[in-house]
Amino acid sequence: MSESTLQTHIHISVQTDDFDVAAEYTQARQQSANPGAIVCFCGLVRDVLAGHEQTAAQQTLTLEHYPGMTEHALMDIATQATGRWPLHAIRIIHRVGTLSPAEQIVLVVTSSAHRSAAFESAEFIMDYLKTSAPFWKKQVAGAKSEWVASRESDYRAAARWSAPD
Amino acid sequence: MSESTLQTHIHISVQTDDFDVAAEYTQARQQSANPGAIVCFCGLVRDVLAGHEQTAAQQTLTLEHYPGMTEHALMDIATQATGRWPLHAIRIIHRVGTLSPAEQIVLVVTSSAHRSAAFESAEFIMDYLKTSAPFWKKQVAGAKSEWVASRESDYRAAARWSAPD
Amino acid sequence: MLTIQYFASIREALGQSSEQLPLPEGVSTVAELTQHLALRGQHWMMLDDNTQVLIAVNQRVADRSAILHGDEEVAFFPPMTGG
Amino acid sequence: MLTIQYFASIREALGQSSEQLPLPEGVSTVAELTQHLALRGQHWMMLDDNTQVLIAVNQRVADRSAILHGDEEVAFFPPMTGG
Repeated sequence: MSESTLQTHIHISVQTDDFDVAAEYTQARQQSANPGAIVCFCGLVRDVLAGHEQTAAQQTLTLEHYPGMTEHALMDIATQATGRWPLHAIRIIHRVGTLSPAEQIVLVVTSSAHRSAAFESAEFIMDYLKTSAPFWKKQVAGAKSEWVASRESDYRAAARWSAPD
Repeated sequence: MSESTLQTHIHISVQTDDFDVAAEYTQARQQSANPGAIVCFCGLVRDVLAGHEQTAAQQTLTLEHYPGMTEHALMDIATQATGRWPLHAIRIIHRVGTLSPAEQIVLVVTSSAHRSAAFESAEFIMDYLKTSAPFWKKQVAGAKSEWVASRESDYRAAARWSAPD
Repeated sequence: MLTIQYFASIREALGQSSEQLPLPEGVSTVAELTQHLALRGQHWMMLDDNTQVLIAVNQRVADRSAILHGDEEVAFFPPMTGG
Repeated sequence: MLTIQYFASIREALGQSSEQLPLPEGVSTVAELTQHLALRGQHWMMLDDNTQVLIAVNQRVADRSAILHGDEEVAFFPPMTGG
């Protein structure tokens, strides 16, 4: 299959349930005709209060999203990635609801003939997802709760993909 | 745990057996205190003759290495990565022997508090591994066999990590 | 009828997640809509803050200059923090 | 005694994977060793080709100027192609 006729298998899911990295990797591998490289990125809930008074057990992260828009936004990001890199498969899973420290939040899997395409597209998808998919995080520790502030570094990370090389 | 006292769990293996991405991901996750990001890179045998006369079934890839030096070289690469990024775990598995198209060849798993560190260190390890770990590939198709030539692009990829930003 | 949705910290500050609203007189852009909503006082004025409040029209991120005809879904939310 | 190892295309071209060799007279660097081996003729001359043949001394990549005392493990191989 030449890369000009490459069809990219795209899978998007927003779900409360946990996901299985192995199953997603296997799916991406099976959907890819002759892949040379597969990258999986998994984001996990960090214990931001580690070492503070609150213990990890009391701390949770709640993820809110904008149903309807979220899927469109993730599909937009995946479609942009297919325009930039020759990809066989893209899988994006993002959890919503209440999560505990060390739980899996987000998974991105990309497969390509070339390792640089697999690496770059996964990083691109994560950078764009952070700043343009409608998810919001709230940190809850005991009686206190706080919306997570957006980070300047995430905007810089996303911006570099539109800067000329 | 502050990053200045971060201990990185390093696992290196050169083996003929296939590996289990899920098991390696799980190990890296368990060895990481409070990780925020885990990246898995898997390289697979490409069917370079796809569409040509030889069918995939007749085609194999043989990987030769330099026992003794290989493990040192991989450990050197992993150690360099720990000096550049705050990493919780690094797992590098490279297969040797005879492989068929679509089989897994190499796995790199990195975990860190930060996604950019996990992405960059995995890409760094792969770029260095390609050009400085003593592995050699031979493509065998029916009666014909040919040593794979090193690629200028791999040297450029490795060189960018030593260039000033 | 406009459908207006509020998310995350905006939703909490306003104590409201959504509402239906006929297009107010004199309102034909998102900017004019937020000026109209700001008349409700206090927390509602924050919708005018371009840096703290992002906007989507029909589930796509939009500018404050986006035209409203009266049948759109308009959403207000803080900068995204997923991933 | 030097232990000399040959890998991949070098091993195949020379028809040999390793050998033991007392440090030849007048040889004190890798460059001098390859000149000595080149005297065997034909394929052996390729060991002198700096761009096609890489070198390791005691399992570390080394320059042709690396000093040999006579008890080293010296390896010759083409550019790596793993991963």
